[in-house]
Amino acid sequence: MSGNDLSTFPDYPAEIRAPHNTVAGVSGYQVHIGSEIHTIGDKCDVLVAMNPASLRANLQWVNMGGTIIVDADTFVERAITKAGYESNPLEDGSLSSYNLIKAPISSAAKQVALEQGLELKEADRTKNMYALGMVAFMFDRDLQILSNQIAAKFKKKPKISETNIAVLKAGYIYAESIEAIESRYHIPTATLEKGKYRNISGNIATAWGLLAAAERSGRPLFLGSYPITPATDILIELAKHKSLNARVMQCEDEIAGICSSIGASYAGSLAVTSTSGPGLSLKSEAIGLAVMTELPLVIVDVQRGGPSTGLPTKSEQADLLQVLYGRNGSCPCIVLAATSPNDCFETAYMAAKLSMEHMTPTILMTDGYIGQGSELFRIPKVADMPSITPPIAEKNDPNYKPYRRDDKTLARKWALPGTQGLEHRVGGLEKSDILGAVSTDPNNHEKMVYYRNEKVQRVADYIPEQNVIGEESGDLLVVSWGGTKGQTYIAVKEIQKQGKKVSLAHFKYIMPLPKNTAEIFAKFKKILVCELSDGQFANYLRMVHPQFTYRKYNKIKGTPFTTIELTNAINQYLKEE
Amino acid sequence: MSGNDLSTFPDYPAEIRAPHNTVAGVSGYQVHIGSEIHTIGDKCDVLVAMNPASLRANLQWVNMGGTIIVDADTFVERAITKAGYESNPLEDGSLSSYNLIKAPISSAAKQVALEQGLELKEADRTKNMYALGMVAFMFDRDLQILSNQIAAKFKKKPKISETNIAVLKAGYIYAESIEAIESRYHIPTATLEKGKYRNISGNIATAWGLLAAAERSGRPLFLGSYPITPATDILIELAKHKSLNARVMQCEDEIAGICSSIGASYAGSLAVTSTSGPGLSLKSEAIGLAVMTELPLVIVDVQRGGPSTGLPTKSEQADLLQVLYGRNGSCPCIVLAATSPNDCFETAYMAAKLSMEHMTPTILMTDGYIGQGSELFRIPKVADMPSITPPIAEKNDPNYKPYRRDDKTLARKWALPGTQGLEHRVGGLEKSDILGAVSTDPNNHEKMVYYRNEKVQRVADYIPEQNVIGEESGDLLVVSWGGTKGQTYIAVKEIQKQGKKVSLAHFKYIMPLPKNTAEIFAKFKKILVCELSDGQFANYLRMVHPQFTYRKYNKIKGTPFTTIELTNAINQYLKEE
Amino acid sequence: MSYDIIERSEVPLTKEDFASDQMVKWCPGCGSHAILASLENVFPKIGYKRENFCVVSGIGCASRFPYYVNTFGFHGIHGRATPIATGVRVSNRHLSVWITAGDGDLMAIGGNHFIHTIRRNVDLNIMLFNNQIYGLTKGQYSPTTPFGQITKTSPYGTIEKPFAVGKLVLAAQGSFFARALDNNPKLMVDVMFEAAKHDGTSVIEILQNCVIFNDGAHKEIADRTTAADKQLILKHGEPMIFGKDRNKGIRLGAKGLEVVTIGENNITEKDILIHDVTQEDSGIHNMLVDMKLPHYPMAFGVIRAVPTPTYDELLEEQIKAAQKSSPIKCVDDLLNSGDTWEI
Amino acid sequence: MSYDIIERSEVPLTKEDFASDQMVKWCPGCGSHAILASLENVFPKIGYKRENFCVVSGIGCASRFPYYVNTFGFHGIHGRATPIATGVRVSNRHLSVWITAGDGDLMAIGGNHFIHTIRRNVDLNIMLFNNQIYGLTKGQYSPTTPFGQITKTSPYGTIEKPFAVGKLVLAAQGSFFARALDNNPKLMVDVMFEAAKHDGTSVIEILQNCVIFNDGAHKEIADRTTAADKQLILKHGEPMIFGKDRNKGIRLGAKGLEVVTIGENNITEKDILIHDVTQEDSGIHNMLVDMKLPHYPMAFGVIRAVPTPTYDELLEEQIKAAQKSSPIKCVDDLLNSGDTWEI
Ligand SMILES: Cc1ncc(C[n+]2csc(CCOP(=O)(O)OP(=O)(O)O)c2C)c(N)n1
Ligand SMILES: Cc1ncc(C[n+]2csc(CCOP(=O)(O)OP(=O)(O)O)c2C)c(N)n1
Ligand code: SF4
Ligand code: SF4
Ligand SMILES: [Mg+2]
Ligand SMILES: [Mg+2]
Repeated sequence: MSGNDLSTFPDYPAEIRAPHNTVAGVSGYQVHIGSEIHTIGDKCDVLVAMNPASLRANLQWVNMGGTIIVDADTFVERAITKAGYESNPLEDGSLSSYNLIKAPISSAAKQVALEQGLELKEADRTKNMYALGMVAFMFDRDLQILSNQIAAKFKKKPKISETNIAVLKAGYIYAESIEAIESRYHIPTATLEKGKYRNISGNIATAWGLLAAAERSGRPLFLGSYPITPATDILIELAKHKSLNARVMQCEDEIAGICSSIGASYAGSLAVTSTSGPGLSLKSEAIGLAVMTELPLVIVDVQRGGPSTGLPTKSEQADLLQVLYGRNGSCPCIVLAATSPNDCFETAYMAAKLSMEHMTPTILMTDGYIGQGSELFRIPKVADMPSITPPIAEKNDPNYKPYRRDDKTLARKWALPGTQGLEHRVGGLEKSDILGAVSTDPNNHEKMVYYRNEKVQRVADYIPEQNVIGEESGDLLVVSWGGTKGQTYIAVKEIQKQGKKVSLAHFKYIMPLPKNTAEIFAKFKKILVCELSDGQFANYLRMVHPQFTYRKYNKIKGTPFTTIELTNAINQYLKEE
Repeated sequence: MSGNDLSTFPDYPAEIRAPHNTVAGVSGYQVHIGSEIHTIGDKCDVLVAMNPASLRANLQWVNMGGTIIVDADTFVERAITKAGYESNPLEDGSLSSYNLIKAPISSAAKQVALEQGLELKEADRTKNMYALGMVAFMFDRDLQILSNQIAAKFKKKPKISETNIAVLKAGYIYAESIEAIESRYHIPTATLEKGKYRNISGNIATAWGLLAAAERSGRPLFLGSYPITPATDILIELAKHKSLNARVMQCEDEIAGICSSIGASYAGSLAVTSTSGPGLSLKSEAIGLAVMTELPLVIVDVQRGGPSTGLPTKSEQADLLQVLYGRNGSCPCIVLAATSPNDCFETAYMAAKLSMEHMTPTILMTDGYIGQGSELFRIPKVADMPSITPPIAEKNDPNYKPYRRDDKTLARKWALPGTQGLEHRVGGLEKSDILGAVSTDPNNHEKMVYYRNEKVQRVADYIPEQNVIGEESGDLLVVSWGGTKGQTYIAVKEIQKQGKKVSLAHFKYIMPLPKNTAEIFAKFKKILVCELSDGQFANYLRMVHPQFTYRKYNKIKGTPFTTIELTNAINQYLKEE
Repeated sequence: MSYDIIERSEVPLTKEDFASDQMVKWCPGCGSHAILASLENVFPKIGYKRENFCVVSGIGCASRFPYYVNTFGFHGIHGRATPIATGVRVSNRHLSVWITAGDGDLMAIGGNHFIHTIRRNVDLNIMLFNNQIYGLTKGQYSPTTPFGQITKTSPYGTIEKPFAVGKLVLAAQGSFFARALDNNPKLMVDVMFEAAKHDGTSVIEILQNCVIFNDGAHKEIADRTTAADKQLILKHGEPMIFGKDRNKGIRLGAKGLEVVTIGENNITEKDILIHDVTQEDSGIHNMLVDMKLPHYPMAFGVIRAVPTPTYDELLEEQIKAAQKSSPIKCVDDLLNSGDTWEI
Repeated sequence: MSYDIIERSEVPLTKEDFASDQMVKWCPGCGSHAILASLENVFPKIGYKRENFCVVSGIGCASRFPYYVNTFGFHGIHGRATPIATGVRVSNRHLSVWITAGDGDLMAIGGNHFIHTIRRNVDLNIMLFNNQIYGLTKGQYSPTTPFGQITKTSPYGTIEKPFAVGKLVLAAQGSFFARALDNNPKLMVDVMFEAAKHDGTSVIEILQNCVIFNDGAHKEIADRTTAADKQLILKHGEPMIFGKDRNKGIRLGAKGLEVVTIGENNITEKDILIHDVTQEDSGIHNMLVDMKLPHYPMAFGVIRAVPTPTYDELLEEQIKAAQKSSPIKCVDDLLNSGDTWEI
């Protein structure tokens, strides 16, 4: 926010503005500030609890000895019992091992706001600013930067802006003045690569990565989508960018979302459809159509807790096998998984690039955790990004045949309607090699199944090799993928500090796997696959590289790994005979 | 047909009554008659070709020296060239290595029919009977049985019936009288278990197995479905049986098909939905709902060639991974795969039994090959089938809680709307253990994911152990599953005759696998997994029993294995170091 | 009559019998609270045993409803309330099946099931909470959002004409359509009761206010101070009169419906159209659902209720007939039917 | 006008230019052959370059169409022709996009996309082959199969009221609806040409005969010997006159449309309703699509064609406006917008 690398993740329940003061209605916000951030903090050092319910729900996340700031105004009897407390936790000594700060947040904020001339209703809303002011003081933040951000946000409402800034300052000052604060955090200015930075959430980064790919490839962006938590923000963001020629349709359902995208792809757009797990299920049949017609298409799956409606606001990695195999027949797609909020930008860009250049639908996996969480993002220049050159067929090309393939990539050509001399037909029935006529010939079918699979496998020649964090060989390799990178990274670093021969291979290219995968695996005695699912990536590895033994470490609680969980799991497997 | 064990499979192209005389429009019918039949013959001994196109398309399937009966009337120039022949194959000697019979089938049949007083249009349609008569003679069939069958089929149309029988006889007599027939096949009466038999196709057997399970469990049958090749016959068959209280809805789409079934299941029906691969894709999201609500539901997938619309009239086993994993989140179902047309009856019955008794959706896999093919079926008595006792909650049960589970099976109770004192709510959001309230609690989620998986795993205690055909240990175990049993059985028998230590484990219970699976695998030096897909069952085995090495033998041409293909593959792997 | 085949409670039930122990999680001020209260009042009035009610929903704010009613409840998946409810009803005709779902649920993703359910006339009662927005997912436009409205996903205004619920219901051969308002509990109770009594798919469009994401969408019509002039509350067999002085009425003119003033231009009550919910030809019902401000008042109450055989009833009849006439009485009969032989 | 923005061929094209080399696989005698012939006649008449046509379909017999036309073609999946075509058109407004699909494809599995596409008024031409049956899958009932008909899946007769295509189109805010018959090529060519000229979703319901699975479904209406009395061929601006003696007409009476005889009861041509395809209020169009034998003739030709902004055009306008006014001209602008800082 104000100059430090930061990583945040909103953890809120499924209810919207649920009744105040109940544990179910709590919206917590964890903030972790430091110089090399790979995850939200497992446990936090400071908790701001705006009411008893919030305190109750989040207390488990505070480190022993950490600081708890509460809005004391809200600790009235009704709210306390409604939150499920038998007695007032601010009074009964149950928080004695914490640094407890009882602040009159609501009343103080309201007073300031009313003085600034706000209506009572609006005044009530400023209390978060008061708390933020207090935290800013504690973390040595620059009030000016924060004030500028507020001013920018409320550009069109100067009064609101001024008032919020005033309240922010009041909180800051209050925190400074009270003696209750015994420990103040001094965080050194982060040591980051030089450059221009901004804060970005994973969903926005995904949207922007796609826009960049559209611009770079010269293909207009088309998004056909249907709202669903936690993917909706991609739709909302892209709908804003009409000036960049983003054609965004909110469709009647997920199926129309993907089918309109397939039509758009056929017509020459960089076509995208975004959703979460249940929506991906609905798109399964149409993904098959895109595979069969060999058209580019980016399908974004922002995973959430499942199965079924599941835990819409929690995060999980349990869509992997659906993403890889959830279609009838042999139906391969390229699959990529972004590793952090800011990595969504690059991964979305690469998904679009690979999809267009290899004429194959590509599934981009993120999750609610990284999609809605945010992170510092070093702003790239579009011109510096890798070029994108889709194999577009030329007007009146005498050699054009719908299923003639490039020797290297096996991609067929993209022949855009409206181009003279390229009239042709595609569809979901099996097609004859080269000519693309409907065919039920057994040998042709086998050949086409082979081509579709091999085309995806050859993408391995166009993606980076897998890297290893730590030594290239050792006793144990931690394997993880997608949105857990921050957590597994920290845990492995911690284990390495203990002098153990443990390295990390964190995967982002899922289908195909990087070419050197087996080579890496071969150099470790043990492989521990850590994921937020019932072991789907490990199962996938067993299919593709069955020669290795994979131990699974799974968590399926809708919440991220904690460092302790991971280090325990690693140590335990290390110890085993 | 007339007393012999038989196995047939119609192999027809996607076109309906496509223009005559083109290779694409051919409808072939292979018949294989013998005493222990496990598959349609790879190659046949007799081909009946009603026109040049049919001859051209099917010639490849005739054994050298086999007999070819052609309708000589149809070999006119236009038809010959349209079929793609350069010259008349009946004249140019290209068929000299076959026993060629040129019969005036159309004209002879027409003459008889007209004499019997049929209209010209109807008379034309009798020619198949003429050919059948010829074949009946060649195979020593009893004309009387055939005649009775015709009479039964055209019960309401005595004239048609009489005429067809007359034409049949004419063909029989013609075959007998001409000298061209040099070899006649004498097939010994099949040695089958004593009992009452009928002929049955896999789709009809599936429908009847479900009806039997409904009757035995006391739960009315509900089918919500949407037509799709090759599954439509199940819908058509069940729609006939209103007298058995089968409530069948042809819905507006596959999603309505499964969702109405879920509603029906909630209300207490034995609910079923039937489809093929693309339709199963559309049902994915709703299968998740059935898993989450822990309701019984039988989902029938009659597989066809994929991906996408693919090869609708060809058969494949490439839906397996979709069936197992094609849903968001960790979303397990029980999975069974029928092994032959007549086995569809028992497997459908077991699918319904397990689904109801374990309160878990169950996917029954068959395929176009066994669904549309037919086989002799020994008629069982419903009273002799295993009992089905769904865990229905009792009126006013004070202990009833929606997610309270049976200790052994982990099944929750089926509490039917309309039952006093059992008011409760279910849904797709994660539910709290026992109480069934909406819950986002991380530990509860993990527990429920565990329960849903474990409930399916425990089904292994209620299914038969896997059997091995051949010695219990040896050099190589052939592993196959579902509709290929006939083919792998014959191939393994043949290899065994050669004195090789090869056995077969053909799987019908897929999820969970039988308890003794690993034990069986451990006793063989090599395991060869043969399937009509890109190796999906082998991949699944790698996930579940990664300690073994599985060699894949895959065919993905839309056609069944041939014995030669299989024996070659087995021998080759046997030979390898 | 389907209304008669469901078992009635011996003791009269009260609103409290239908209140569930679940915490109601709608926003304070949300129109849904009043709809819930009305339903809790209607259920005892209908008189069935509590266990004979079944409430089915999809996903959305409106679809949380089943948790709040103490009967059998099924919280489905997005858009699929209608087929799920159809399965329930076709399986068991002794249940009174209610659907509560939003405009997005029933008309966006669920639009196809909606029109097909109506066409089949399955005996269900559908309460469509029309707040003209996606509430649960926080403010995207829905198929009933007015043209041009700015929402989270239409920052430049929507470019789609909205569906008119009633027109679609009538075009899909609907046998029952009513309209109600979340701020008029009496009207809600009345139309819900009529829906319960109607055999077939009864659709009630309830104009519901989403205070958070689309506050005031129905304000112009719903405002109590001007309601008398802007709302025409229809009653079967009664003239279509409205206005705070009860002197305005609807007449059928050469070009369709006209608003006239009784006492002016020689117009008397006799000129006013008498509402007939049972008219099979949907011509006038279509015009009634189409009436919009400012030229017309908006029509409320039961607009159409035409006796029509229901799908579940026709199916039951076919089953009974087949059971009588078919020689196949059990599965053993079936297995042994047709060609068989002994070996 | 969207009709004008698509590039025209410099040399006049002929029917042959649009004939593909694929073998036509419909049954001999199927009504689809004539529809294909008509389209091959219309395309040159419209005058666009061959490569600017795009034919999209779902799955079904009707959906084989794209293979038989020598343009760009997309044979989709069952029910999804409309969204696929929407994506094509919204991506590239310089294409003339045609959909050919069956009653099952467009109204069963594809029903929701159908009504939403119409509501949005995307500029597409939809040819709905209504044979009242599922042809490709061999004879199951469809959403347009008449009540009570026995089919493979309704051995006891269907128990569902069929959809009336036109009513659904109008209820979904349709801007264009026409009806044609597979045995009247001239009429087909005429309405296809009008559909091409209309900006927006043009729906043509073509009564098509499936000789194999539903032969004669439209016989009563289609029979040429009695057609003059049973078909009312509508023409914009002309009186609604029909009958072999051209003396029957349609009048708007107190209770809706009436069939009258010119020359009887003092009725003259002046009493006959003049057809106005552009009437925004759908009242009369609704009555016209509703006319059924035996009381009425069935209406054919263009029934409705109301100029209405299209979705793709409105989107294009919003894009152009944003491109003018927004400071964000490229992705670099976007990346650097808002709060950023140097480190
Ligand atoms: C398959 C699927 N797609 C999308 C969603 C996300 N979703 C949940 S509710 C909803 C729409 C809610 O709007 P509406 O139906 O009008 O109900 P309201 O909340 O306004 O009552 C959406 C898009 C989902 N849960 N499942
Ligand atoms: C997802 C899916 N469901 C079902 C089918 C099977 N299917 C193909 S076409 C069709 C209906 C055909 O009827 P219609 O749309 O009226 O076209 P027609 O053949 O009559 O021209 C069906 C049910 C399919 N191909 N895909
Ligand atoms: S978001 Fe709107 S519809 Fe949903 S509960 Fe809140 S006010 Fe009601
Ligand atoms: S089955 Fe019917 S619709 Fe299909 S091609 Fe044959 S006649 Fe035409
Ligand atoms: Mg809504
Ligand atoms: Mg049809």
